[in-house]
Parts: sequence; C-alpha cells; structure tokens
Amino acid sequence: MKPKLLEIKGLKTYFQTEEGVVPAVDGVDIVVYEGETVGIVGESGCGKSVTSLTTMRLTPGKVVAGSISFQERDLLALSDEEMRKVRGNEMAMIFQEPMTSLNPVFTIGQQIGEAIEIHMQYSKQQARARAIDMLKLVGIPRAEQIVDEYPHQLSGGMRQRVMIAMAMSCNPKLLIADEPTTALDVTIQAQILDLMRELKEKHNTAIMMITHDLGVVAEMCDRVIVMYAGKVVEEADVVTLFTNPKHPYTQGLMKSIPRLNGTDERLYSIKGSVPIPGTLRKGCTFAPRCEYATDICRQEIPELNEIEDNHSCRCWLYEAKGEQA
Amino acid sequence: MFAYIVKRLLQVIPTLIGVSILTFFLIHAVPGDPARMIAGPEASAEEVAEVREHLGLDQPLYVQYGKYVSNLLKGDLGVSLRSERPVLDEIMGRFPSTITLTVMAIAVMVVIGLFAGIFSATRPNSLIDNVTMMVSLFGISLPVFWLGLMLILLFSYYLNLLPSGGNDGFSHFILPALALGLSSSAILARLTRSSMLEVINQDFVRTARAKGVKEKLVVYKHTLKNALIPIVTIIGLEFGTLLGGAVLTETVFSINGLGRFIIQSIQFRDYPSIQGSILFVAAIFVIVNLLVDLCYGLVDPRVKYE
Amino acid sequence: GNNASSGEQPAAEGPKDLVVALGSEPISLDPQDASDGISLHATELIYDKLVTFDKDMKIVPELAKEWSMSEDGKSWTFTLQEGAKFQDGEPVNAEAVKASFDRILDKNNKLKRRSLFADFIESVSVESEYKVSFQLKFQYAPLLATLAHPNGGIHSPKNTAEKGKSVGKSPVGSGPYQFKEWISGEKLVLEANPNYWGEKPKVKSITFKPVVENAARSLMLETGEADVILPIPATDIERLKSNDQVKVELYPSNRNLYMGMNTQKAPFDNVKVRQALNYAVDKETIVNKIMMGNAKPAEAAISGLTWGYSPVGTYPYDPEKAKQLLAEAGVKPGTTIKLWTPEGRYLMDRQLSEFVQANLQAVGFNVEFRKWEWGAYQEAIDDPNSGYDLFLLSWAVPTNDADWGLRPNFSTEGSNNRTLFSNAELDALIDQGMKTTNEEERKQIYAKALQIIKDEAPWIFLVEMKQPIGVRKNVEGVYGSNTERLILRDADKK
Amino acid sequence: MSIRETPLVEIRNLKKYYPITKGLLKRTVNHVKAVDGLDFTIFKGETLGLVGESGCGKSTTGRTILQLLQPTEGEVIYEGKNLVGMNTRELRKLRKNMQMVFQDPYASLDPRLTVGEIIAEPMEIHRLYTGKEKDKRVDELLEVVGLSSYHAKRHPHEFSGGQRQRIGIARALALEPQLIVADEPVSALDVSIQSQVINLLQDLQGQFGLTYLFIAHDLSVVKHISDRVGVMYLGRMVELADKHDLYDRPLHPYTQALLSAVPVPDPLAKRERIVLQGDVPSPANPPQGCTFHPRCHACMEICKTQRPKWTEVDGRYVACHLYE
Amino acid sequence: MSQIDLALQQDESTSEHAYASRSQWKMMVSRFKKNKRAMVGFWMVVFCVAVALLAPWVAPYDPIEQNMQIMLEGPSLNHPFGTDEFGRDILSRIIHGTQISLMTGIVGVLIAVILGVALGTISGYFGGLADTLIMRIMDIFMAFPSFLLALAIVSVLGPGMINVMIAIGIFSVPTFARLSRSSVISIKDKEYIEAVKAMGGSHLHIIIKHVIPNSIAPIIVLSSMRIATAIITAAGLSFLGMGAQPPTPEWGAMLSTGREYLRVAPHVSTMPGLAIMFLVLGFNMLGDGLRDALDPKMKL
Ligand SMILES: Nc1ncnc2c1ncn2[C@@H]1O[C@H](COP(=O)(O)OP(=O)(O)OP(=O)(O)O)[C@@H](O)[C@H]1O
Ligand SMILES: Nc1ncnc2c1ncn2[C@@H]1O[C@H](COP(=O)(O)OP(=O)(O)OP(=O)(O)O)[C@@H](O)[C@H]1O
Ligand SMILES: [Mg+2]
Ligand SMILES: [Mg+2]
Repeated sequence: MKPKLLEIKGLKTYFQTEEGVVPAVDGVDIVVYEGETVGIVGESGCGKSVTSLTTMRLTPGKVVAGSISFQERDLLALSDEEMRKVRGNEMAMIFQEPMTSLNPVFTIGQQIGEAIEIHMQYSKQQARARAIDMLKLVGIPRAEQIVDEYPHQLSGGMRQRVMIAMAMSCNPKLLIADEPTTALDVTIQAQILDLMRELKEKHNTAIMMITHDLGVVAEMCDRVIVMYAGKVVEEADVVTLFTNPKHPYTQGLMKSIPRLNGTDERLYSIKGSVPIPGTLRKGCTFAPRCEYATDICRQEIPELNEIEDNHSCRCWLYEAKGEQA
Repeated sequence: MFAYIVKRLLQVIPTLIGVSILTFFLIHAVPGDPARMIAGPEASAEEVAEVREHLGLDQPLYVQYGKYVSNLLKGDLGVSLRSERPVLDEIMGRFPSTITLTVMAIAVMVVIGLFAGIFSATRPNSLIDNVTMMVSLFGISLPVFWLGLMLILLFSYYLNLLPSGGNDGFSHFILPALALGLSSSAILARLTRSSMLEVINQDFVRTARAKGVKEKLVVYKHTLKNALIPIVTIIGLEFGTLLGGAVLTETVFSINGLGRFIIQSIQFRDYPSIQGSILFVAAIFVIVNLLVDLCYGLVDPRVKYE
Repeated sequence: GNNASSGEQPAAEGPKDLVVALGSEPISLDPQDASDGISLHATELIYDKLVTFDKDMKIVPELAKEWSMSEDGKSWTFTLQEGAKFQDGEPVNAEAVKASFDRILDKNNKLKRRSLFADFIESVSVESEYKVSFQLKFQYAPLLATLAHPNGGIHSPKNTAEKGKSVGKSPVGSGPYQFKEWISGEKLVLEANPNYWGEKPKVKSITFKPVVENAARSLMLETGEADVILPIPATDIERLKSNDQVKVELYPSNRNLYMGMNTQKAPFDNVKVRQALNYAVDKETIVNKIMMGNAKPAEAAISGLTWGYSPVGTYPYDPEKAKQLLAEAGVKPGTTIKLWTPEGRYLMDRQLSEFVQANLQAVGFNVEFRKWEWGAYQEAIDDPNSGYDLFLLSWAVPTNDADWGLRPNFSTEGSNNRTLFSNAELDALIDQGMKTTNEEERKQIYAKALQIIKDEAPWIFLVEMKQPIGVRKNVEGVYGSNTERLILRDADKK
Repeated sequence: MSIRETPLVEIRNLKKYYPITKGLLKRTVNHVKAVDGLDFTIFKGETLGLVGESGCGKSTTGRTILQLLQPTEGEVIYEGKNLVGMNTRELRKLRKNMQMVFQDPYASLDPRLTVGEIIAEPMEIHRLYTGKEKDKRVDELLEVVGLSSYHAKRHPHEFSGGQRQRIGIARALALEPQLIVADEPVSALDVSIQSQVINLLQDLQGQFGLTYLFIAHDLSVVKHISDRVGVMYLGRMVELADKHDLYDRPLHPYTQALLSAVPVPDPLAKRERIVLQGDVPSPANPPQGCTFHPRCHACMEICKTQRPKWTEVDGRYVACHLYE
Repeated sequence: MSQIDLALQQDESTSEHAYASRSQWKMMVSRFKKNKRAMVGFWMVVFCVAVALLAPWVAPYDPIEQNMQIMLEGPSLNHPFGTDEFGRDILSRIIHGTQISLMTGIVGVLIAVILGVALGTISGYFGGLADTLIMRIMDIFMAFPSFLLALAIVSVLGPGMINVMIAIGIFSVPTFARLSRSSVISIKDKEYIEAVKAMGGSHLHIIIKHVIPNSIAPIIVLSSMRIATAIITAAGLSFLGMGAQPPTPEWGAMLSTGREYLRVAPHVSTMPGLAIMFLVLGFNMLGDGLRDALDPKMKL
C-alpha cells in the first residue's frame, strides 16, 4: 500500500450564523494515499466544499474538532505563515466556478506566475516562462499570447485549464478539485477530465475529487467517499461502491439516476429532501428519508464502521459485521 | 484604449447639449423680464422693447437657443448683468478658489475615507469596525455648513489656529476643505468597506489565498484593485457633491469662489451669470466623470472591450 | 509715518496694504452713478471734489483753492489748484470740471445722482484755464455742501469719454488713491497715486473686502486680517472694546434707518394705516436690544446731526392704537404684506426687520419676509412694483443739509422717492427750503416739512444710527464722518 | 406508435436573432443567431427532448415557440394556426394551451406571493374560476403535484427546490394545457430530488395526456423521459430521431461525440471516447458551412462551405453531409 | 391520483421542520429588530415624527413670539436650549422645525419616488426607445451636482419651502428612476415574470402585480436614505436664504441666522445643527437597517 499523504480524522467545522450553529462538516474521516484519486460525492450542502476548504485552512468556519495531517504534519497546528507556504505549493486547489475563480484585473500570466514566484523563488521573467510552459502543458493553444490576456477574454473551458495550470505550477503532491467540471459542458468536461488524468499520471499527484456526478466519480476515481449531511456515510473503492453499495442513501442514489444505457422503467426516488444543516434532529441524519429506518435510527447516530475490507459504512443495518440489508 | 476614449468623449456631447438646453430653458422659465432688469427701473416701455430687441429676446426661443449655443462654442457665455464683465471672466476669476477647495476636499475624502474603509473591511464586525462605521454614519448625517461653523468655532474662535475665511492662501482652505471633505469621506469609507468586503468574499480571492499569497497582498493587491471600481465611481460622483457643497462652504467661509458667485448671481437675478456658471460647473462635472470612466480602463481590463 | 519709531521705513514705500472689511461691496465706482454708501467710501479716495468737509464738518478747499459768489448768489466761481493731475495724466482744469458736471447734468446719461445737482445748476462754464463758474437756477443755500458730497467727485474727461457708463468699473479721478483691481465679491484694490498733488498717501494700497458675515468681520479685525472693519456687529462691540489690539469707535452718523412703504398702493395709501404701522413698532426695544444701545430712536425723518433738523417726535409704541387705526382703515387682521430687507448692509438690519415683522404680526398683519444681499436688494427695490410692501432702507445726508435729506426722498419727483409719496404742500416747502438763504427761515420751513412728513408717515421711522468702526491699534488717521463716510485719506499703518 | 400521428405544433424555419448593438445610437452591428432555422414537429402526447451544449439555443427555441420571444422568421403552427404575428388578444387565449416549467425553482416563483396565489394567478388572468371554486382548484392542483392544501398559504421560500419545482408544475397545469415546455426542469435539483420530479412529470403526462417539449443538457435524463430527441448545435438542429435510434445509433458526428463524452456511472464500463477539440464557437459569428466542421472528426471539404440540408434518413432527421 | 408517486407526500415531516413557517415579511421584521443600529434609528425617527405631530402641545413656548428681554440667553432650566436673538425659545423652535424638516424630506422624496418609479419602471420594463430617451434625460439631470440643481430650481421657482420640496423632488428623480430601472431590469427577466407572460398576463398586470412589488424594497431603502439627504439639502437651501423665510423655525435658517452670534451665543446655531444631525442620523440608520433587513447585498 502507498504511503498516506493526507489523513483527516474526526473533522468538525461549524458555522456561527444568524439562525444558529450550522454543523456543515460534522465528523469526517478521509485518507488520501499518494498518487491516488479519491472521489467525494454527496448532495448539495452536504459539506464537501467545507471539508476541502478546511483542509486548505481557508474556511471561514470554525474547526471544532478533528485533525488534518498532511505528509505527517498537523496542518491545524501550523502557523499562518507556515500554512501559507504549504498552500499552492505542496497542496493546491481548483474550484468549481472557473468564471469567478480568476481575478478579473490581472493577466493570466500574472496569476499563474504569482504562485511560482512565491513558492519557487523565481524571478518575474522566469515565472512568466514557466507560466507559458504550464499553459502549454494544459493544452492551451497560443500560450504566448494567452499569457498576457485577461480572464474575461477566455472561454469557460480555457479558464478551467488556466486554473489547473495554476494549481499544478508548483508540482503539488495533492490537488483538491472541488467540482472542477460542474460548470462545464459535457464535451468540455471530457477534455478537462482527460487532462487531469494525464497530469496525474505524469506527476504522480494525488487528487481529492469533489463532485456530485457519479459518472465523473466512476471514470476518475480509485476510491470514493459518500457524504450525507456533514458526515461520511460510506467509503469504498470505486468498483465495490458501484457494484455493492451498502448505505441506503448510496443505494438510493445509484438507483435514482437515469442512465444512458438504462431502461425506460420508473426511476427510483428517495423520498423527502436533503435536510438543511442545523435543523437536524437526533439520530441518523438519513433516517427521515430511509426506507429501512427503525427506532434506533431515529434515536442514535451510527458509527462509521468497516464492514468489509476497505469498505466502511455508517448505518445501523451493518452494526453486526457482514450482515446485509 | 484610444478608441474607447474617443467613444466616451463622443458620448459626452449629447449630455452636454442636454445640459445646455436644460439650463437655457430653466433660466428662461424664470418669471421676470431680463430686458426690464437691464433697461433699469426708470426705463420706458419703448426703452425696454429696445433692449429686448437688442438682446434678441423678442425672437423665438429656439432661435435664441441657437444663438446661445453658437456663442457658447465661441467661449462666450454672455455678459454679467451685475458686473458688466464677460461671464467667463467672472467664472475664471473664481474658479481657482473653488477648484482648490474641491481638490483639497477630495484629498481629505480619499485619504480619510479610503484608509478608514480598508481598515474597517479588514476587521469586519470588530469593535473598531463598528466604531468606524458609526462615526461615518455621523459624518454622513452632518450638514456641511454646520460642520463648517463648528470648525470655525473651534479652530478659529476658541483655539485661534486657523483663519475662518477668505481665500488668500493655503491655510485659508484647510478648514473649508475639512468641512467639505469629511462627510464625503464618511461616504467613501462606507463604500470602500462594503466593496472591499464584497470582493474579499469572492472566489478569486480564495484562489489567491489557495496559492499561498501573503495576506497583505491578498488585501491590497487582489482585493483592493477589484474594489476600486465602485470606489473610483463614488469619487467621481462625490466630486459633484463637493462642487455643490462648495456653494455652502464658500458661504460659510467667505470664500469668493464659483459657488458664492452663483448665489450672488441668483440673488441678483443675474441670469447670464447663473446660466453660465451652472453650465460651467455641470461641464466640469461631466468631464470629471468622463475621466473617472477612463480610469476604469486602467483599473478594470474588461471595460475597454465592452 | 507720524510717530517715527526707530527702524521704520517711509510708509509710502513700505509694502503696506490697508485691508478694510465692509459688510458688502461697492456697486459702482462712478461717484455720479453711485447712490450707496459703500461705493462712496471708495470713490472718496479715488476722486477729489472742488471742496470737502473737514473732520468737524466744516467746508474746506480741495481742488478749488478759493471761490466767490455773485451778488445775486446765482453765480459761483471756483479757482482751481494748479498742477493737479488725474491719475491718467490729464490735467485737472476748468475744462475738466465743466466736462464732469456736464456729464451728470445730461439727462441722457441717466446717472443716478443727477438730481443732486440738476435741480439747481443751470450751467457750468469755463472762465479761464483754472477758473470755472456755476450758474444756478436760483440762489441755493447748500451749494458748497452739495459740492462737498462725494458725488461731486471730478472725473477725468478722457476716461469718461472713453468708457462711458462703464467708468464705474474703471474709474479715473485725481484723488490720492487710484484704481488697481476689482475682483467682484472678493476685493477692490486701490493703490497710492504716486503723482498726487496734495499730501502723499501714507499706505501703498487700500484693499476693500466684502465680508457679509458679521462674525467673520470681527474675527478678521481680531486676527489682524483686516485693519479696519465697518460695521462692527452690535453683539461684538463690547467684546472688541476689551481687546487691546483694537480700537472701537462709535462715530455719530446722520443716517436714519426707516422702513418705507409704497404709499400709492392699498392699504398704504391710507394715512391711518401708515400711522398704525408707526405705532406698532417698538423703537425703544430696537435701540436697546437689537442695536444694543448703538442708536437712538429717530425723532424726525432726518438725523439730529443734519443741518435743518428739528425734533418732531417719534410715534410712541402703542399696538392698541395701531390696531384701532387699522380697524378704522378697514384693514382686516391677517392681511398679508411683504417685507423685504437687506442683510449685512446696516448694523443688525436683518434682525431689525425680523423684529418689525413680529411687531406687525402682533397688530394683525401676516408678514411675508424676504431677505436679500445688498447688491441684489438695491436692484430689487428700485422698482416699486417688484412686489414688496415694506422695505428697510436708510438715508444718510452726505451734504449734511436738510435739503438733501428731504428732497430726494419726499418730493414727488425725488430721485429716491421709492415710497411714491406725493404731497403738494411738502413739495412746496422743500422747494422753498432749497431756494431760501436765510438760515432761520430755512429752519422754519424744514420744521414744518418734517412735521408733515411725520404726520403723513410714508415711512416707519426707526432709528438714528451710529457708525461703529473697528480699527487695529497700529492704524491711524481713520475716522467716520457725520455723513457716514469712512475717511481713509489720511490712513496710516504702522 | 399512435402518438406520432397527430401533430400538435409544427415549427417551420424558425429563427431568432438577437441584435448586437453598439454605440449610443444602438446601431445593430451583428446578430447572435441563437436559433437559426429549425424545422420539426411536436406530436400530440409525445415528449420531445431537446439537448445541446450551453448557449446552443435550446431555451430560445422553447420561448420562441411559446411566443414569449418574437421569432425573427418562421412559423409556429399550433393546431393549424400560425402563432407568429397573431394579434395579442387571440394569442392570449391560446396561451392557456401552452405552458412552461422553468429551470430555476428559485427564480420562477414570485417570492412575494403565497403558493396559493401563484397557482391561482393563471386562473384569475383567464377568469376561469372564482371564489371558493378557485380555492378548491388550487387545493386539487397541489394534491396533483404531491403537496397539500395547507401549503397554499405559505411563501415559496419556505419550500425546498424540489417542492418549488412542483409548485411551478402545478401552476403550469392550472390552465389545463396541452403542451408544456419544460426548460431544464431538473438541472438545478439535487440528484436524489431530480428523480422525484422526473417521475412526477411522467405521471402527469399519463394522467392528463400532456405533450412535453423537454429541454435539458443532461443526455441521460433526456433519454429517460423522451420519446424522440433533437440535438442542437449552435442554433441549429443537427439530428432528430426516436430516442432509441438516436442513443443506440447516432448519425451525426456531433451526436456521437456528445454521447461518448457523457461520463457513465459504471467504473467497469470501458468505452471508446471521442474527445472534441476546442469550444463551441460564438453564435455571433458561427463558422461557414456546417457550423460543427471545425470540431468534427469526419470533416470534409464540402462541410467548410455548404450548410448541410435537414434530411430524412430512415424515418429520422439529420443535417450532415455524410448522409446527403 | 393513484399514479402519483406516493413517496412524494411523505416529505412533510422534513419540510415542516426545515422550513419554519415564517413569512418573508416577518423574517425581515425580525432581522430588522435584531439590528441594534437600525432599531435605534427607527426609534429616533419615530421620536421625531411624534415630536412633529405633537409640536403644538409639547413645545413649551410659541416658536415665533419674540421676547427681547431674554434674547440670546444660554441654556437654562426655563429654556433648555437657550433663546435666540429675539428671545424666542430655541427648543420650541426646534420642535416646530421638526414638522417642517420632516415634511420637506418626506414630501420631496415622495415626489421623487412617484415620478422616479414611474419613469424607471417604464424605462426598465419596456426598454427600447422609451428607455433610451428617459435615461438620457436622467443623465442630463445627473450631470448637475445635485445641490446645484436644487439651487437652480429654487432660484427659478423662488424661495419658499414648497419650492424647496419641488426642487428636492426633481433632483432626486434620476436617482430613483435609475434604481427602479435597474431593479426592474433584474426582475423583468426573472422566470416568474416569464411565467406570467406565458399564462397570458398583460403588461399592466405584470407591472402592477409583480414588477413593482418586487422592485420596491430597494426603493424603500433608498427613500429613507434620501429623506436624510433631502433634509440636509433643504436645510442647506434655507441656510443660503433660498428656503424658509423668517420667522419660520426652519432648522437651516435658524442655523444660518445663528451664525452671527456664533461667538457670543454658540448655542443659537449649535442646537439646530444638532437637531438636523439627529433626524438625519435617524433616517440614515433606519435606511441602513432596512437595507440589511431587506437585502444586505443591495448597493446603496
Ligand atoms: N460561510 C458559511 N457560513 C455559513 N454556512 C456555510 C458557510 N459555508 C458553507 N456553509 C454551510 O455549510 C453547509 C455545507 O456547505 P458546502 O459548501 O460544503 O456544501 P457542498 O457539499 O460543497 O455543496 P455544493 O454541492 O452545493 O457545492 C451548507 O449547508 C452551507 O449552507
Ligand atoms: N436576450 C438575449 N440577447 C442576446 N443574446 C441572447 C439573449 N438570450 C440568449 N442569447 C444568446 O443566444 C444564444 C442561445 O441562448 P439560449 O439561452 O437559448 O441557450 P441555451 O441552449 O438555453 O443555453 P443554456 O444551456 O445555457 O441554458 C446564446 O449564445 C445566448 O448568449
Ligand atoms: Mg461545494
Ligand atoms: Mg437555457
């Protein structure tokens, strides 16, 4: 087994809002091994982005519990200055919205070059040269010109490539990609996913891939983590998860998506809707929507247990190992 | 960029024409007969008619307007009824005081407002932020003329530090510029704060942080430059407020500027002077806003390509 | 300098600028066309007259060395100083004097002060280069006093020929100070005339600044920004008196403050209404509270300092009587009248008007109030039909003679008759007074006239003013004359 | 299939150009050819899916058919009557028969009205029901879409995205329309909610015999719900066919690429993927000839100059020189 | 019914809990109430309104009756704010002045709101030529510094409070027109408007029932802030002698006349200045709070 690159344990990130405390991330454990791609799926608002931002220590929320160790260093214990040196260097991130994630008033070259200047101590000219190289690497045509252009002059796909170029410019060990293709069309998405795969192979970068698209997960990831309402509910390698999902939520999710190669029969649907964080009652967060919910589900929160090798699930149904729904 | 400048310049023309039409008709809507005023109280009806004819006031309005504009293009704003000097001369004689006052007030506004705004925005909801914003609310609520009086009371009467009026030198402009600039600086502070806060929560700022950019640079490079657009706009607009406020400030501080000239002209019913000076101020304001628009091009690369 | 202290430069060469802060600015520097006191403060310096008043109001020579009167008193001959020059280099001679007077006598020139002279001067003729004679229409007692009026300043004929009406903006006379620049609303600068024929001016320049705000004016005096201020606001007089940098003088003035009304217009065409207004106003309080003692109630239409004065008495403050008279005249309570006032021209003018407003409200009028800046005000009240019913104004008598105190204001054809008052008997008396030479007889005539004026009440008679002038301690030779001129000719600044 | 027999709406040569204006005088310097000549028929009772990438003109098509946008050219024939150029009065009456369901469940309901008012509004406009009857009808509609009558008094912001979408559907049903244009009705919804709405739409179609024009960019969803599917590219329809034909045997190179680009939620499925180069060009200056040719793997010389015809091939339509 | 997925109906339990049944209005009120600054502003305004309404009863003295015996007296028990140059009680004058200032502010802004919203709505909703025309005209008005525009208008109309209100109304029209235009534009393309169009709603129906109610929030916020500006502007015009004429107890005019006594009796001009500030501050704080409650992202 490859060495652990990132290990998040029992992470809780809460927000103080007008309506009260919002436990956006409420007990998340994630391990990322070197060079692998881990997918995090879950519905809108389940805490995927907050988890990734907390890892970068960029969340405005408050980490109330847990630890994040990256290359054996406790990120939560670093000083701001030390953390700044990790960011963009060993650990980089790309965001969902390529339209808004680039600063409109600086040129592409300035923005890519910035990280290079900071972390690699390059001069302006050197940084620019490297920026051009990076643009070429991510398949941007006319890189020498594009480098002096502004984000608004580029299309969405190009901008996302720029974001990737920026993230990859200091050869990070870990790339956190928060829904990198959600805003893009399928044909462009295919381009970007190809690019990411390619880069990963080339640089042996581990990727933490956040998405709600099970298709993307299936194509890109080695391992998958399913989140629901701030918690990890299931974790398994990609094939196991798709062929043998355990948690009722994961099962429902799998059944409810229409498939290109599927039949015309009615879709399965999980009743009810995703709870708003902070309004949860006690018990399993999925219990109100769960077909199999029993009294214990409504009373107590189950643990995330390893029910098979490398396959964990947070559900009362599997409290006794091996038992199945 | 050049094409953009030309385009913007061309866009100003209709506005200026509109402005000239508006002032022209505004003044002509005034009750009272300018001919009568010029001819003097003892003049007979024939004499008044003579003056009217001489001034072309018997012609239809559009003809008068045409003449007015053609004179305007020659730089001729007419002759003051009061001083019998060309209005343009009267204006140019006073404009330096007004522009000195306004520019100093802008300086006050920018220095205080920008600083306070950034200061607040970088510590949102802290005690200091709340105090700054409360103070700026007070600032906005202060009438300029009252603030001026209070400054006189304090600095001229009680402390005897600065002159209370006149326009013979820099020191004479300090109090008026403070009075004029302070409430605008409060507005600027609030706007700077809110636009900084708005920008600071945007995705690209997060991107900058994710790159490992130093916090100082995040604020002053990535955030401020983006927040600058509304800030520059408000500076342009506040220039108008300051020009308007100059009327009051000049009165309070006995500065012989354009504002006071306008007041005097109004009190004197010196129509050519009112018309000329208001047009002049409006033109200055339009030009300043044009310059502000051009500044966008420097601040925001997206503007040029619109 | 007079009091030579060591190390001091000769004054005229020193960089000395005497700053004079006034309540408003001159209207015109053409003495023949200026009817406001402020303008005359300045023209007094630019122009010489044939004769002038000295500090004690005695008539003394100025451009005229000597003069003589014909037997019948209808022809006067003046012998001029030789060698006097106008500021543009033209000689001051009989031709120039004639040209100057011909200018004002010519009706077509429409000069504001024409009636001051035209009523009695028949013609002016040149006797020889330095001898000029005046032919009068009748024997005119106050002739010399009238010629001593600043309006009698002699123009450079070249300048009037060239500039016509705009002489008021670029004046040329033969006085000790000449025009330098005038930035409207900011300052009027006169500089010493290096070629002055008489005693050389002592300061290099005199700058008049209009400072409307009373408080600002006082402050300027205190800080030394101004060397002379006029008027001192009543509220500041006491305080300034205790300032050892400053001299405060209250010069007597022959200015009477009044509130005029359009006597041709209802309800003011009714003498009862006019009297009622006089009863309604509390002059004592005005004097004591508003003027803070710097005035006294007017006991006639002219001041006690003016020759020909006799105290005909004030209307007592009697609102009940006023109401009764109004009722008799059929004026309904609540009748709206418009009161206009200048602000900053006279001591406490606006306050006084507001007080009068309250007095009139108290007897049942609804008084609409409007205040003006002086310049605009003058124009506004020039036309009796421009909308006012009552206006605050004052009259000082620069000739210091009852004739000019009454004729312009009360004779039907009077140049300043804004009240449109017309009374045949009074017209006759004024005419008579002008033509009578016997002093005793004249006094009688004016006593009668003043009585008629009081009874007919075309004015609300208010107060006799004093002229509070503030001067820095280091300034000398500044005083206010009875005719309410600020005399700066001998001003010197240490 | 019988549903193919009666046309409900026929669209002929439909074009919608948005002017690009410049300068103070708003001179039109160019056009965005958002929809550039569409010909197709929607049959009674069917679901016609419309897919394509962002900006290809799907929404514009839907809105132009409903006359919410004035077409630049072309005809929309509804039951024999051309809607284009019809006077406002007549059109307003016909509007009862055609309704729309929107993409954004947050923006499509007036936040100031209660749910009851929202659903009642179309009835008020057409003066269909009044008073008690109207309230009863609102309750009925709420139940039809799976909500309860007590929801009527609430405001939209009190509902989740999926519930709001159902309110929007209830409103569309209020006038008992024949045609519903659904513009990406599930794109904004969470995966687990999406299927609820899809199922609802399908159920209602069965219940009320509705005809759908179903717009989406998610090919799997379109496939699931539609009978026939049209593929758009840059303002033009490139292919239209029965969904099985289309998905199993796409003719147009673009359709092929599109289908191959969709990530399949099956880690074991290994597929040959056609990755298209470049981005979708701007509809303001589309490429000459076949608008797809710069990205096409099967591009021929003719494609660069000539616009392919909309031709019928084996009962399906395609616009490609390969099949002419 | 049977065909409907029954599962759909079972989500009440969650929705019930998740979306508390509070109306939007109530939510705004509670957000407003939580904002301390806003509440202070609100009560300041309420206080002033009450003072204005009750002026004849709460003012201890007649505001225009002169009593020269007690002129220019400093604050005392009898006259908490002192007396002015005519011995009038400054407190009473300020109390009566509240009426004038409030009236001027409110009426002036009302004029602007009515004209501005009408023009802005037409402009934003219909677009095209009407839009271009209206907005160009507004641009022309905006080309004048607003105080100067007000001054020019008053100089044409003549001094007096009614004319001041008109002037304030006119010079604020462009601001309201622009704001309501921009919010109408942001609303008119909302899908719910399109939905109404699709169901056959007329333009008038859409404007009255949907566009105006939804675009009014920023207008309300702007109004309250604009009332503050209007009050200051009116006071400024009076200060220059273009507004209220004596003996009207208008704050700006009081301040203006008081400055002659700045030295000997600073309270004469200080008090009305504080009054202006109090009322204006109240409206500004209220406006701020309203903005935060109605739409914190609003750029005002
Ligand atoms: N700054 C914040 N303040 C308060 N609550 C927040 C904040 N950021 C996130 N949250 C809340 O935390 C929860 C998790 O948000 P997060 O962005 O991680 O979701 P997500 O899984 O990334 O969803 P999506 O798929 O929509 O991106 C949400 O309910 C959100 O409302
Ligand atoms: N009002 C408008 N003015 C100008 N251009 C417009 C307008 N509306 C749409 N367009 C342009 O027309 C083209 C088609 O737009 P449309 O909204 O129909 O696309 P779409 O296929 O629905 O895209 P999406 O999937 O993003 O909703 C786009 O290029 C768009 O920019
Ligand atoms: Mg997210
Ligand atoms: Mg669309």
